[in-house]
Amino acid sequence: MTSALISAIKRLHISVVPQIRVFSSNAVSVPSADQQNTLTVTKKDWAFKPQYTKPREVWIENIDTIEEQKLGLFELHPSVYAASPRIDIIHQNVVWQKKIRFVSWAHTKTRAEVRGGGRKPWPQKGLGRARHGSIRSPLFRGGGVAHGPRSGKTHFFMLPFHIRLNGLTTTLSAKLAQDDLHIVKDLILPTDNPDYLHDLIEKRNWGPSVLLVDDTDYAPRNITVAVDSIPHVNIMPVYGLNVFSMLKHDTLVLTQAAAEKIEEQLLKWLNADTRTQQQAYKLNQV
Amino acid sequence: MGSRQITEKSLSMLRSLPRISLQNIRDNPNSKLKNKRGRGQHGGDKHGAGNKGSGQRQNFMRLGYETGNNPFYLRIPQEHYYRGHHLRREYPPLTLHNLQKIIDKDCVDTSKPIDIASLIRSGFYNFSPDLKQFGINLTDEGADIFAAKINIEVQWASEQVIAAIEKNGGVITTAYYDPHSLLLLKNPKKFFESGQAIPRRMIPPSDLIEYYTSAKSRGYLADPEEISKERVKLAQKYGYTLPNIEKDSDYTMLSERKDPRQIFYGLEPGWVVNLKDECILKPKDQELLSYYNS
Amino acid sequence: MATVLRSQCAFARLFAGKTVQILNNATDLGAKLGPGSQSVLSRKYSNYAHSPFVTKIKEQYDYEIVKKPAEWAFVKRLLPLETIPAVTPKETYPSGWIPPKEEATSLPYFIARTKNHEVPIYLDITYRGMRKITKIRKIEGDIWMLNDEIKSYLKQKNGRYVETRVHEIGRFIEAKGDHVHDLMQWAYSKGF
Amino acid sequence: MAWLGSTVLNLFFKPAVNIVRTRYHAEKTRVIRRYGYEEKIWSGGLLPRGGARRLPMPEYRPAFAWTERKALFGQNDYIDILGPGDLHPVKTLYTVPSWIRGVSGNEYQILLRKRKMWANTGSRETRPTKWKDMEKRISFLYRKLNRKTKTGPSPD
Repeated sequence: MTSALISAIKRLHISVVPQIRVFSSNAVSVPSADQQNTLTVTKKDWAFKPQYTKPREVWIENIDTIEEQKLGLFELHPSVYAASPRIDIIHQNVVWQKKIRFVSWAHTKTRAEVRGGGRKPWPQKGLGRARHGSIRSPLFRGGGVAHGPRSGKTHFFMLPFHIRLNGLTTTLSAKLAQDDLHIVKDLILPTDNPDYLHDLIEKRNWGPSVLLVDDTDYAPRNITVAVDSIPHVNIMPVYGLNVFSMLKHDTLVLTQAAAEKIEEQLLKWLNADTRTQQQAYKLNQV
Repeated sequence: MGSRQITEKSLSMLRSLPRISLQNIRDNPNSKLKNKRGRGQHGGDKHGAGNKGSGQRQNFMRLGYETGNNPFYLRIPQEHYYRGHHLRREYPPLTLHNLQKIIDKDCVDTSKPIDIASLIRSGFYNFSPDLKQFGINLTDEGADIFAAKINIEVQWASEQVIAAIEKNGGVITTAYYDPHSLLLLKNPKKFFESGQAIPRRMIPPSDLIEYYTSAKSRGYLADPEEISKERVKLAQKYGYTLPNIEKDSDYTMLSERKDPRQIFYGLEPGWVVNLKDECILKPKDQELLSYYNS
Repeated sequence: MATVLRSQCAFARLFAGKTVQILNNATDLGAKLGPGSQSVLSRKYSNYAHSPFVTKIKEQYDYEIVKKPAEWAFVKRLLPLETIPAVTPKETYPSGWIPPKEEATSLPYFIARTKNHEVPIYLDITYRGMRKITKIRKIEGDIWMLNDEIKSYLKQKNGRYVETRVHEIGRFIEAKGDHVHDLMQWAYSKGF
Repeated sequence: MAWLGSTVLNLFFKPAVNIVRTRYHAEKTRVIRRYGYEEKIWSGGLLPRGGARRLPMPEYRPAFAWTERKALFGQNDYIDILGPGDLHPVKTLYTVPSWIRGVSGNEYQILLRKRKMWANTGSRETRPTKWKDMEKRISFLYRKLNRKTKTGPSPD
């Protein structure tokens, strides 16, 4: 395992190509006539500008044809989409997501709860037998269980706010770095046939399982019908996005609006006063 | 390795590594403290509890108990440091240096009057009215570097602080708020969402009347004539020329004061603020008006 | 006055269940007491239990709803800040705080400001003050080059070798000893 | 009386007959112990269960990893960050019963909460035995934690 990892690292040819901006103007979208179809190159003017790391540039793709068409270039904020990939933080987030909802309902009855056993089974003395006070003692067959599991055992805890925030940025960055994050213009399909979606995913090499994220609660009809019959392709609104789902699905497909919404929300929290969010979780808190 | 850029290097390493999934993530090694005592021949020798005695048996005596001696905490006669503690008022300090820093970082707007609500909103000052804390004590640390022209309202201020603010053409007022009003000032949004009418500010308790009516401490109940006299006196005492605020371009801002019954700037007691529909409910009933104006 | 309102609140609580905490100093704008009950302003009862429940609620207090009032600017001033505001350039900064400079981004390494616009250099005191560690956080770019620079700077400043430790994944450098002031000056001189 | 004595004598007196039981080694056969009992422990060699008797192997039925519950596991866990900001993720844990949602604690603390929240549900009247058992357990745990264990994290 270790040697494989080392050889994998050795095979890397890591070099950082300085990202040259083709368009340095501050205009929102610049159509270019370099290729046959018009490309929109979006340069963004963020409220919290990237300071040192350059913004990430991604293609905006389409899904209304099976063949991939690049509709434009899109900039993503590096503090959200190019954060340092921390596997341990991803792990902590996943463990938290599993534990937050886990309740062990395993249950055993104690000697007090097993039916019967109120009478002394035989006299204390004179029989040559061991002394016993109840036939439901843990020593007896059919008796109660000492130190058994008692139901309603929770593993609940609240992961600190900034670790959860970092979990989202880390996972998004890792997905983008591994080419598993794609930005599409919208989720409008020409047909509601699930085979179309199958073919599209196959053709684009988007791993078998795909998570589609839109910024609205209601997605277009065709995609919802198509996604409904494919169990490993799922659709979610932005507020439903989470670390576990991003890792469970091979590919994450964001609409342009969703990517912007995620970026906006995470940048807001990265630059906000979060003292109330950082307070310890209290039961029955609003 | 080509790059020495930390993030870029790790992200480009990820490109050629297998896809991160639920199956191949793990926490850092040794990040979890194992809460188990050692077993076996030597690992489980004394489990770190030492040799014999209360250390090993965990049967510590109760705190202060001296195996039958008259304990130390009972040997010494009581000294009533805390007599009347429940009545004392606390004013958590804010230094002039910190105030200047808040202003330098644009966390508070100097073109508007500054009060405790705006300082809490800046995120650099906090207090809890439920712990008998009655607001800001502006202290003189950094008085020599202070260089902002502000209209500030605090709850307690020393003579040096008043001088430092007035030297720069600013205005300072000391004002009393009862704990309930301070609670509203601490979190106005929460109060507006509760849908209650803004209450009146209470008048200061008897032992504070003197402080808040004296012009020397720039009390909010003091006579304005007296205050302007005291301003000149203080300038002479500390040897600075008092800027004429009547001729200042920000005169309207500098002369803005709250009514002694008012809690928020510009909002009168009795009003209900509806944040959702962005409207204000103002009472017209004579009974209520007379109540809130009393 | 307070007693009447208290009974009114008790009445409201009886029927509305657990409501928002009714503050003792605030009156309820909605309900006005009927002529049968006492006025808001007079009548004190000796005992909470003896004060009567509010019975006839006939009319509401007269009020007006002002939409888009001029006073809304005062309300806006009180609402909490969504994000910590960005700094605007000024001529002088009397407090000694210095804003980050643009030219710092052209260096091969970078120390990002915290969201409160402070340089992330901290002193970590442990073992009852016996161990002091200066920590520089939020480093981007070439951390090893930054480490070399800091080492040579601290050596020149202190006249002796200063041990440092680089945490590449955590993106911080720790220097042995209390060098917060020196490193702050260095960071400001570089424009971070 | 002589005849009576002789008849009584004849009745009870049996002359001793010495029966010699000879068993030659050649005639010895192996004694079959516990005849008719089927040995359940395999003594047929090193390989266990190599013979005809096999234990039933359960048919391999892999769990389907993309049921709706599993595919959307964890949805809305970050709703306080990505959502409008006034909703806590604990409020969206609809699959967990409300009395134990977002609760952490030992058995005693959880039972106290359960009793508090179930007190008004009529559970006390409809399931009196369960209620009594719960009360018994709470009083047992109270005595255990307060009188019989030292302060600190409880063993279970």
